Amino acid sequence: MASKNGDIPRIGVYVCHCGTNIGGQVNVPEVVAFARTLPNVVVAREYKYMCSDPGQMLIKEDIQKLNINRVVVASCSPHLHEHTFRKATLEGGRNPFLFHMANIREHVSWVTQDPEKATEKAKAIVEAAVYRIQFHEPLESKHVPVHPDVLIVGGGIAGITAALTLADAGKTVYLIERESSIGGHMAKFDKTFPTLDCASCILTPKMTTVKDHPNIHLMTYAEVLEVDGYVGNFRVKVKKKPRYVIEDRCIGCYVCIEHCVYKTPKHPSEFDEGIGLRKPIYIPFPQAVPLVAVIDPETCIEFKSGRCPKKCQKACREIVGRDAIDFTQKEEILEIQVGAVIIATGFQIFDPSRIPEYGYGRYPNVYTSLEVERLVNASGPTGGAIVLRDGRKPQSVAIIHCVGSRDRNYNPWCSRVCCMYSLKLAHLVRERTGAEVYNCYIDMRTPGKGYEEFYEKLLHEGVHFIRGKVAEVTDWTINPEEAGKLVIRVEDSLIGVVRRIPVDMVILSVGLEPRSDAEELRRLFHISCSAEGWFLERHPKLAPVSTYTDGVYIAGACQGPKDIPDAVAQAGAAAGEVLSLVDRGVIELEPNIAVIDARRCSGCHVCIALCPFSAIAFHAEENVARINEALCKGCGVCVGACPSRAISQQLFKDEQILAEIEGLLMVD
Amino acid sequence: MAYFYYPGCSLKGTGASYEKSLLAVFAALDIPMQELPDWNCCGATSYMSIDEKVALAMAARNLAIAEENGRDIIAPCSACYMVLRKTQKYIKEYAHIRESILTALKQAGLTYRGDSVRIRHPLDVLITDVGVDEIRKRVRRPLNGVRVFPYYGCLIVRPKNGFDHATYPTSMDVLLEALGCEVIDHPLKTKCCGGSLTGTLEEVGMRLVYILLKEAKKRGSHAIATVCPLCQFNLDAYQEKVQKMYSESFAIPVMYVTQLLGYALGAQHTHLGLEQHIIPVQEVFEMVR
Amino acid sequence: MSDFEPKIIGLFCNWCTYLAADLAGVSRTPYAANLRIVRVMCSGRIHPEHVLWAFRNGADGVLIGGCHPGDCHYIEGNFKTLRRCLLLKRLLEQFGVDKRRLRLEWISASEADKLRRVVDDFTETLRAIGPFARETPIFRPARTEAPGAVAASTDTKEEG
Amino acid sequence: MEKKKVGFYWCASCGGCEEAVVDLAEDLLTALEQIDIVFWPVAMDFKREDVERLDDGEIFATFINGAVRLSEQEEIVKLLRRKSRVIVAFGACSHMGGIPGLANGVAREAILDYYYRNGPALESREPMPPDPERTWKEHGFHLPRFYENVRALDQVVEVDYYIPGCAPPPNVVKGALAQLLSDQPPPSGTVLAATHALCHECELNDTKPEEGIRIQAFRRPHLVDKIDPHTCLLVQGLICLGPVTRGGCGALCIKGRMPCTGCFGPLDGVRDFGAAALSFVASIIDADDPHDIERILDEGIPDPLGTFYMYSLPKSLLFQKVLPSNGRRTARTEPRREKAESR
Repeated sequence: MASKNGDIPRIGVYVCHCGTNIGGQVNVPEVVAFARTLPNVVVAREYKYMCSDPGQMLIKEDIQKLNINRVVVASCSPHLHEHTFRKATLEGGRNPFLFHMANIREHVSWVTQDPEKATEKAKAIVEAAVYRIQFHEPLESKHVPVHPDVLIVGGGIAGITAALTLADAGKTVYLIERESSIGGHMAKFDKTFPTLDCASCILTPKMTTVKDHPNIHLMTYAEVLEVDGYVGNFRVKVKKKPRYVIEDRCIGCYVCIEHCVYKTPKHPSEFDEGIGLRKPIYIPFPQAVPLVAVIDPETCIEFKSGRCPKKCQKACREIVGRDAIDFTQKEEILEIQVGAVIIATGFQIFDPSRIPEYGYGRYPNVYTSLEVERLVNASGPTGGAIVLRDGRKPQSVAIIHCVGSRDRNYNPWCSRVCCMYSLKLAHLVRERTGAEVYNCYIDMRTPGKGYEEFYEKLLHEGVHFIRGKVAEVTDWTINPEEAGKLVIRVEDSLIGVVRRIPVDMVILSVGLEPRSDAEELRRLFHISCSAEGWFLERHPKLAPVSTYTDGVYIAGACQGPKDIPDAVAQAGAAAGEVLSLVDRGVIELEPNIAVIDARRCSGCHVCIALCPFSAIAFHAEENVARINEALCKGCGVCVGACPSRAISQQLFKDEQILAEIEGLLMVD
Repeated sequence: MAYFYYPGCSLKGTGASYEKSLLAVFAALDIPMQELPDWNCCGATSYMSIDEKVALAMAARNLAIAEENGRDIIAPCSACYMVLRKTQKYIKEYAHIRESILTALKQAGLTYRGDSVRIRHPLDVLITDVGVDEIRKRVRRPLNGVRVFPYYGCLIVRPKNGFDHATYPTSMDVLLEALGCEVIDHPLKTKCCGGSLTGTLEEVGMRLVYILLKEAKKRGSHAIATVCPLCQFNLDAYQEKVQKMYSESFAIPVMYVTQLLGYALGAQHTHLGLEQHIIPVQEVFEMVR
Repeated sequence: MSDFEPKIIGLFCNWCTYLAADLAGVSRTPYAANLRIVRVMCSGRIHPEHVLWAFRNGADGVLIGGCHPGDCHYIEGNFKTLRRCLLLKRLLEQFGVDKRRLRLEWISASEADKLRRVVDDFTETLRAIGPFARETPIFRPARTEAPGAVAASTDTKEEG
Repeated sequence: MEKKKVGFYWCASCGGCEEAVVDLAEDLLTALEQIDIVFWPVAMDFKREDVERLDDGEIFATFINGAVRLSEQEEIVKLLRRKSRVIVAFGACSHMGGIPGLANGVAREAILDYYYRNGPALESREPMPPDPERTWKEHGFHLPRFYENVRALDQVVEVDYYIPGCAPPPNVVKGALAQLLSDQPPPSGTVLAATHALCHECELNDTKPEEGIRIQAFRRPHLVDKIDPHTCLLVQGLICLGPVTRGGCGALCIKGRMPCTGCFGPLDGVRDFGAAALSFVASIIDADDPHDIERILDEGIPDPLGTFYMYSLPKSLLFQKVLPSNGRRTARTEPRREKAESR
């Protein structure tokens, strides 16, 4: 039978063993023998690894020697290797779209326990592919230019790193940060493990470089509102929240803050995790970038009552002469156009009040690790003094690991950073207070360069290590030594006894969680989340910073718990991916667009309202609808509705889909 | 919504004041409640350890009767509550148990389809179905100034009961707050009261009783509020004994939360079984400011 | 009937349910081998004809998998398939086809386990309903004739 | 020039298609100059034996209207097939099953039961099933067999051309005859009407909104107070199948303010008329919430099968599954491997 474009299909079928991944479960020789019986199959072969060079070579040789003009590879998911084999088909001398992939690994061998059933299912999928490929036609891919600018969402260490890498390469970068300053979680830390570098010593220079870089447009106190378009051509709407201080005029001199009607700070500082206080007008921390004050309308008297003497405004106007404070500032919506996006929105910490037996929120001397980071930080609210809420210096401190992590009741995953930061805090607390420090851990996990050595060092610093999951933190005391203290009840599983350890301070090493609004962001950018809520990478090993949405990349802890070195490495990787995309300048679009056959179109208007991208318009003079190829994203919704069968979708034509269904059902 | 009330043996015996006050509270809140017709032992106590199958079948009989009438069961006794829930779960999850229980029920002319009958604790009903706001509205004699030590016991929260936290429950706290009480926060809410150990391993049992009494005393409690007949009995009856063993004097009234509720909702004293306690409870109400 | 293995055609969108099936593979989540998957870019591409074609060619059930509402890669294609499915189910019922044979599920890229549950459950449901070809009186050729009734055509006794 | 021999036959039909022939009026006389009618039971006295006497292929063309459900109909159409060079399915019933085809929505036994045993129209309380075999004065009689399903003509014999419509309007019949009798007849399998959908020739197509069609509520014609004759009926919420139905009729129904019900059947390439109709109608529903959608369907489309398959039920893909094919595949099955007969 001759296919539509006139040639007689000569099909080559290549079944991959994928080592034992497929071959271990599917009887590959049987599938190959079966494939040989299928119509128009000229050759069917098996190979250990089809994706390898010799595997691809088989295809190219068969095209040239046996005049194969249709290629079916039965191996893994098309999401993994479709591109590889299309390329091989092209290099063999055929149009790359005369190829189809049968997924017999992800959809068969890896999910089917009975080898016989797996083999039958693989046959069905191969038969479907053979039926389908008869209806494939040569297609031309369209190329569209890539806008060279880049959007980075999130100004933590990952976002900053990516921004600087790209800006240094000459790209224009829009860096969007929700808070009033960039810096993210890292800015809150005092020291970083395992080298005990001062966090702000290594971060602050990068922050100021961001601010001064001519290629970086920094937008703080801003959020992404809408995303439109596709790889190479995204249109993004950004909302700039009003900070009530004009950014260009403010010089960060603190005079307004000094003159606020609140003589002393009364409101918990978000940056200090509530350990320190701030005024309604404030600069979150001294190294903030941009160093610009911000007014919190929730606590500012002017916003609450409208009857504030507005001393801050007066001071700015009269003392500083800048007149930077503007109570009438409104939110601004900006629209930017970029070719690629890096999402680096980070994580949030686990809320330990969800575990009431640890007493967080009930016992004042139970802290989260992040609160203690602010306590030990030299620029924190206590100037680095580790003191209890009543000002006393703790004599004994317990650090509870895995709070909210590795726990089926809360988060099942290991948060990866807690062991190391707990060791760091243990070291700092011991060093600064001389207190007895008890680390209660489940397992000590210190894989990383210099990490195990750091643990080893701590073991010799007189820090106590107790292997056991803490049952509770209680103020129930049973003897005088415990009086006035918090008691940790923990089974020490190395000596097999339940211990009661009275301490002054408890540090909960809280785990990392996806941000609560990750879901909204995910929808904005059309990317996926894993079941846990972390942004999903395209491939866990081979494409760790790519997503299934072309042109959108992820970096840092928004993809999963990560320490600073890993977040920075990922940021670099994401920047590299973006550079490779942007510098290519053009992208090849999958030619799976919908096409209207004007001779068949009856002009019935049904398709027009259905197109989500407004790509279809009616042409009255010819009484037909027309698709704007540049706008069509290839969803096929119009094809599924066209009553005249005038619209077809390339690569997903009805004939192809029906043939595939038919083929799938031929094997019992 | 109408409920079946499943008293179990305790509420007809040592826990008589629990029954009295519970009925008074439900009457005061206009909650229709009827004793489960022809109920039998829940199968707790020794039965469960002697012959689990028979014990489960006995418990299931109560479920079957309730299901016939399509009503939820309120099981105030913690042991009944736990055993009935356990029975329901076993029937649902283990085919062989389900089979033998259904066979047994069949011989009694009964059948049991599934888990349409919900086993409810009075706290659950009060918090979830009635609501704290409603109760707060109905309070006629607020218990302002009464310092109450809420004690939940070990059974009603484990395994997860769906209406309260397993290690740090708060449903009773919330209720007591609504009555005006000063609720004492403490970490022993679900610690063991000594349970049946007071009769078998007396020393251990007494120590557990002592821990609770001491903590309640230390925290300045006017009363301990319980929801379990065994907890109530252990903590009430052994105060003198504990006093001797640990040379520390105790006289803390141990009340059912329903007695405090009933009082606040305006039920008559005589309907609350207030006289049926070893440590007198009248003085608790004298603490009202 | 216990050895009846239903055939299920899965019409899965490229971005969510197809990826969930890939993830089920990567995470080695076994499920009933009865499912055979066809990939489309969007569930909105699916035409009722595809479903009927599947039944006609021997499928016992059709599972349409799309992104959760609000998650569609193409903004709202999944709503189009929802509308078509709801109407198609009504039509199938009129055809005498058990409407449970057509199932629409929103399964996101991360929900490999949901995919497993749905496929296993669907397989069980179809096992209970039985083969499509024997289901309805209008497809079922008369086997026995009541005495005195008009003679049946032998011509229409094919398959089934 | 010798006149071409032509036959007419009717199967399960209402007679409207016979009227359609007569509706040609004087054009019929013109046609008779070219043709010679050799068989037309409704109008002329020919018997089966007359046809049997003809050589195979002697008839130039036979126009058959009506669907096939009785063994008698099957016998005659097979006979006519043998004797004719061209078979033309005339009208919606032979084209797609037509109105009689809707009977496929009901089990055969239920039909017999309703008409002969328990139906309200039975005068006697006694069931009166038809008696297939009867002898009277040593003459044996037998009734034709009543098949399980109604079939379109091409599900029984090979069909060369189709003249669509319920009934085919005179202009379509005339056009078709002209094509058939021309020196270059169209390729076999052609439906002899327009190649575009009804909308293409409908005057109201211009009144559709530029941004497309979205429907919040479907309205059934008999429940609508006033139909606006100057606005597209579909836009008004009436289920008009114009977008999915082959044109050629000149939008006659629309001109009479009745929505198109699809008698001309699908356009080339559409494998299942009902599915295509259902798909476009469902797609333009303006609701995303399942409850809203269900409500719109409840109120506006109480009978999807009757709505979308009014004329084509036997041709639906589902029926094709069990109906014997006529030897020529209706759907796209060329690369198909012959399926083992194991099922």
